[in-house]
Amino acid sequence: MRTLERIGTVVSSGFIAPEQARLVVHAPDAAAEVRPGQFAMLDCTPLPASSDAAGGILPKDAAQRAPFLRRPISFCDADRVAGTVTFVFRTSGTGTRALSRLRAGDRLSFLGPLGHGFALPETGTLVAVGGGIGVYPLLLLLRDARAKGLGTVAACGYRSPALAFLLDDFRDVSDATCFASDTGGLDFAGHAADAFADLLSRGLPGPVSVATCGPAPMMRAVAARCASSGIPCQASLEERMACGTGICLVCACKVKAAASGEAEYKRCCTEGPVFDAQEVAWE
Amino acid sequence: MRTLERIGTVVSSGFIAPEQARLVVHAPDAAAEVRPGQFAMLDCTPLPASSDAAGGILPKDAAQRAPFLRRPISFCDADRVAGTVTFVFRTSGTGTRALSRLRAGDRLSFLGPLGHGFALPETGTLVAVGGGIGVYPLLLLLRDARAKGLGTVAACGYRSPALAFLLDDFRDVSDATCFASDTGGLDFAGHAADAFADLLSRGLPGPVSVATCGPAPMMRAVAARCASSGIPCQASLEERMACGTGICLVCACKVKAAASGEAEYKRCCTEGPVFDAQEVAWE
Amino acid sequence: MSAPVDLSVRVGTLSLKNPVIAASGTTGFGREMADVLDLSRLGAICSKGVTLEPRRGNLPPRVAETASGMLNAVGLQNPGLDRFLEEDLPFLLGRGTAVVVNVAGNTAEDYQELCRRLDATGCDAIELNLSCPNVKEGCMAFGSTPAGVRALVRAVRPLTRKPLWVKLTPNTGSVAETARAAEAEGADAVSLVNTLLGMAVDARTRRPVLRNNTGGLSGPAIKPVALRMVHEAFQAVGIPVVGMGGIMTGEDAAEFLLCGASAVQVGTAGLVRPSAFVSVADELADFARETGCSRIADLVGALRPW
Amino acid sequence: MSAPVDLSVRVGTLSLKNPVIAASGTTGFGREMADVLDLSRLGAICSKGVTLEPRRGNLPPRVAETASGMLNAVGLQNPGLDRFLEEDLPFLLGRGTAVVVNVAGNTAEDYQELCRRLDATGCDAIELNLSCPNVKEGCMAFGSTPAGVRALVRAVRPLTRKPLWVKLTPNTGSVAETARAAEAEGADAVSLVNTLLGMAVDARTRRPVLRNNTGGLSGPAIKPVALRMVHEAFQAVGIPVVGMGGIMTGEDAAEFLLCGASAVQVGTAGLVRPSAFVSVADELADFARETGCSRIADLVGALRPW
Ligand SMILES: Cc1cc2nc3c(=O)[nH]c(=O)nc-3n(C[C@H](O)[C@H](O)[C@H](O)COP(=O)(O)OP(=O)(O)OC[C@H]3O[C@@H](n4cnc5c(N)ncnc54)[C@H](O)[C@@H]3O)c2cc1C
Ligand SMILES: Cc1cc2nc3c(=O)[nH]c(=O)nc-3n(C[C@H](O)[C@H](O)[C@H](O)COP(=O)(O)OP(=O)(O)OC[C@H]3O[C@@H](n4cnc5c(N)ncnc54)[C@H](O)[C@@H]3O)c2cc1C
Ligand SMILES: Cc1cc2nc3c(=O)[nH]c(=O)nc-3n(C[C@H](O)[C@H](O)[C@H](O)COP(=O)(O)O)c2cc1C
Ligand SMILES: Cc1cc2nc3c(=O)[nH]c(=O)nc-3n(C[C@H](O)[C@H](O)[C@H](O)COP(=O)(O)O)c2cc1C
Ligand code: FES
Ligand code: FES
Repeated sequence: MRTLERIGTVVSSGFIAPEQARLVVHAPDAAAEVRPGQFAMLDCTPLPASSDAAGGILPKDAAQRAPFLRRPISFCDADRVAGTVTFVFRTSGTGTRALSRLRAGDRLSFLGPLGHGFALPETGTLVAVGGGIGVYPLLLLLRDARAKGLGTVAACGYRSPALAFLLDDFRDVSDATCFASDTGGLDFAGHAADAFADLLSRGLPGPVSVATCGPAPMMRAVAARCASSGIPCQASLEERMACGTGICLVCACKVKAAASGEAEYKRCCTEGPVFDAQEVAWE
Repeated sequence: MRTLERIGTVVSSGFIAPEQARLVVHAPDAAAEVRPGQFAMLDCTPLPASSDAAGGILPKDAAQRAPFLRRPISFCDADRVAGTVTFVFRTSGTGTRALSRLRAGDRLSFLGPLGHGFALPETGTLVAVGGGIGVYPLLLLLRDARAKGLGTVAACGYRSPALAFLLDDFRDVSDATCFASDTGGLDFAGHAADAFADLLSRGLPGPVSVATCGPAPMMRAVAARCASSGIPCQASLEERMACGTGICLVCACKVKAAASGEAEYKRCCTEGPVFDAQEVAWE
Repeated sequence: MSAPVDLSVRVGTLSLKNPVIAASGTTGFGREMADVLDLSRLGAICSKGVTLEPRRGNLPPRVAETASGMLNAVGLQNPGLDRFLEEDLPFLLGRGTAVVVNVAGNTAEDYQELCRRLDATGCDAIELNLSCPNVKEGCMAFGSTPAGVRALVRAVRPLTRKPLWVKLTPNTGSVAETARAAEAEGADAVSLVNTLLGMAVDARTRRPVLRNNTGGLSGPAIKPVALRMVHEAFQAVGIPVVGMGGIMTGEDAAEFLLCGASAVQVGTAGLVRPSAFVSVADELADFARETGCSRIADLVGALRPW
Repeated sequence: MSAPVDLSVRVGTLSLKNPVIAASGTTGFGREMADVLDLSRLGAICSKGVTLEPRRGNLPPRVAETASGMLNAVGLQNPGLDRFLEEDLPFLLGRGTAVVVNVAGNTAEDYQELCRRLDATGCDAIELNLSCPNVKEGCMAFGSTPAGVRALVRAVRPLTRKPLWVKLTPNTGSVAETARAAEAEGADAVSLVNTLLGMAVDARTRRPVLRNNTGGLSGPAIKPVALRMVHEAFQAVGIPVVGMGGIMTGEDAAEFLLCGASAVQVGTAGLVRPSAFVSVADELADFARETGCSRIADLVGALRPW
């Protein structure tokens, strides 16, 4: 029997850029278990202090959840020694705003690690191509890839230099980085997909494989570039979720069935969020 | 135009007895304005820190109130110099439990002071008769009565000595006190109403007037004793509320119309909570 | 943040300075609110339900909190038409905002008498409450079937030239049909939703929390149902729709306008945040500004279903 | 805290070890849950709605969060009866708990075929879903009127000796009437409520959040409506009632039992707290112990209305 619900303790919290909040959470089991590309369903309802309730929100108060649903957030990083995991997220709505108000010492309930993450290739260079908040899951991916002895390259795209984040973290885990900005001012002016194409055309130690996460148009472009070069590409998709555990079927993603090539719905939360980019039925 | 909604800052919080929580809140305007017997409608939905929103909960998050309704809690005390008010309440349900989790520095939204409180007599001795959590509004009453030069007597009843609270506070503001406990062990074994009858029978400097708050049977007994002795008696009633401000009509209390003597509904929140005990249609 | 937004809307022939109306039963007769809010900032104020005779209302408890909402069972407590006309209506008419009078009765004759006498007053519209779930007779009994709505509206329509709004109940199989029934008999608008019939139970005492056993559910909990019904009614009829149910913010109000409401009512929100009765309009203006909408009326029915 | 509580209940002829059933559509076919929960601790498990043919379900987004609840528009995505019988039912039957199969169709013939074939299996009961709001044909169209319910139950009743539960929709004028219709045609139980038809709107894109425009509302938001309807159905019929809608805790479950439910289903709660599917039963036992109730079945219908 697997344990799904975990109660971690916030070690630190704060903003790393405007509207980009980071939570470091002590949760040793999750830190030990997590694979890159996996996510957690975070409970945004403040938990009472541990003196009130051992297991989480008091049963009596369970109907008072607000916001009601948990939020899917990728594991951005994990420190297996310290037993911590890191979530970074844009504070776009009620739930993420509530999460950003957590402070060191607060408790956080989450389900996870969940989902089918990135597969690490056996050898060669892993290129991670991320756009906007899509860069977050790629940090742990590159960290684990490097630990496995792979070459690591990060191509991250941001709206503007002021809205660029985790640059140093990515430098730490990558042999090479290329930071792109729509408005210029970083390594590359343009989108992450263009930066990636540029990197590719300049040659990388092979075999190359790609992992991408970000806006759909960007991922589609990356997938197309990979397909034309015969490079394996994994893409992390996003869909609205309720359970995150595969039971409610609300997180349908359109992918082509391996056998028939016909489009069918798979559950983003359990069959994904990471799919073979060639399988994805890009809209 | 009156201001109804106020945002105070919690100065201190804690439990004064099992399940009895106290909040001291910095709210100078309310402290200056409040009359004994008035109450506030406390918002139990945690407010974001002031950096997030000036006026209270973010408009965008307003639908995420949990628990939904405010809770009516009497002003137990006020320090007009320090600009603080004190609420003491039993943590009986979701809302009061949430309130008891507030910590120094947290912000608290409340409506108030609300309601028609106790009238202070011009002269003589004011006897406050309270039972259980009904003692809370009587502290400020006795404090103000003494400040006005009245004689002050407190008769407070509790379930047991272990569940007795604010004894020293009541001693501070009273010429004489009589603490009763159902199980004995305090000044008097029995109910507050009996302790009151006992006090009366031993004679008090007149003219005597009475204010009572607590379980209905106790208040009815006190009212009956007063009626038979021709002593004016005010009673503070309790009813479930939504608005606390007189607009929704859910807080109906049965009282006899002054003119006809016929029972009619009055709003506990605005025409009460304090009524002439002889008007109340005790069930 | 510069260009002013035109907040005015029309509900049929009635012009409102903004689309936010204080809902019936959650604003009394305006007196308490006038102390703490500038009522002239409201698009309109809708009175507590008025009946011919004074009513004492139901036994307490009359309220139960629920998840993101509340149940009420006030039971139409009100001073009766005579005192309303004498004391309350004059006060309301002097507040610088449009006045809608919400009326309820046990019989068609009650409604007729109410409309006949209100026709002679300065009120701006009459809202027929065919949907109060908290009284034994009349009201929701009329409103829950198309035939009931038809009969009632037919009975009162000839008696007043005031704009006649028919307030529909959500406790019905098809709000499109009851809305059409109202339209067919000459209603000037339909307003919806009234409260959903619900119950709260105290498991320890094994008693319903409300002395009336059941009550009407309002607040954010019902917003999804209300939005759906407003959209259904909007698609079903040509007369204006006044939408409500769980509006807490300006953006909530915008959602109702998009679904086809020409104006909205705010009820329960004002019980927990007295400022909500006006802040919803302010937030709506902010929302319009942020989204580049200069006339709020342009939002009405602008939803693009998939 | 000592005396053990007898949690067993009966729904007609079917005995359950405890009254907590995992609701249809919120438990898949048990496989994912079996990984993280001991399913044998459930009173029963109710399958996701099964149709004759495989269904892909609706386009995403299929979920919208609402105040204290959620809208879903899954649209009966399922592998179809054949694969269900081959792969899923055998798995469910081996889990040490009673198995209720929830079925849905476009036509009476679909339901007939489903019941005929399920009659030959080891399932413990069949739940006729006459209330799914998220598909264009069938389903709620049958369930929203007494005549529709009557016709459908009459069509399938002769085809199976399995206990037949009829799942009723709350999107109707009178659930007492649809419940009576089910009873009159020989249903063994009615279960209610399914989701309330609702809508969520993204005011910025001016689009419904759900690609299906509307969806079904579930969760604590609907509990007051569900409790009221369960109580209405309980008063209207003699067959057992299975109650659900917004149950998050053992005390919530007790409220439904008091209103007349012989057993309860837990749906949405399990999506946000996977442990809810079993913790509700644990909390119910605690509640019984605290309140001096030694047989949970004694709670059924024990509400004392005012
Ligand atoms: C597998 C996965 C991993 C993710 N990882 C990250 C991450 O590491 N960092 C990050 O910033 N964001 C991430 N997201 C997006 C994140 O889940 C949403 O931004 C977040 O749920 C929005 O919640 P809210 O309360 O701010 O917004 P609200 O608007 O209040 O949300 C309302 C509802 O819509 C859902 N929702 C809204 N936007 C999205 C979205 N873009 N994707 C999925 N559901 C949404 C919410 O979960 C909630 O149920 C991830 C999404 C998925 C599916
Ligand atoms: C004028 C007035 C002054 C009060 N002053 C105090 C005080 O100083 N100290 C104190 O301990 N208690 C006081 N009470 C009682 C207090 O309001 C309730 O104990 C409290 O509302 C319970 O909320 P909850 O969240 O704990 O319970 P829940 O059970 O979660 O409450 C559910 C709903 O029922 C209402 N409710 C439940 N019990 C009561 C009750 N006894 N009276 C009114 N509403 C109730 C709640 O307000 C809420 O709307 C006062 C009540 C009134 C009317
Ligand atoms: C306490 C209370 C009293 C109400 N009284 C009336 C009434 O007298 N007449 C009426 O038509 N509606 C009445 N309503 C219904 C509201 O006008 C409104 O239709 C409903 O509450 C939904 O809107 P909301 O969620 O914004 O409150 C009442 C609602 C509440 C909460
Ligand atoms: C995601 C989801 C899918 C559902 N699918 C079905 C279904 O296939 N068949 C059915 O009868 N009910 C279905 N339901 C309704 C539930 O079984 C239940 O009746 C409803 O959600 C109310 O209970 P709850 O508030 O505990 O969830 C579904 C509900 C949800 C949330
Ligand atoms: S979110 Fe429930 S199945 Fe994916
Ligand atoms: S609580 Fe609304 S009138 Fe008293």
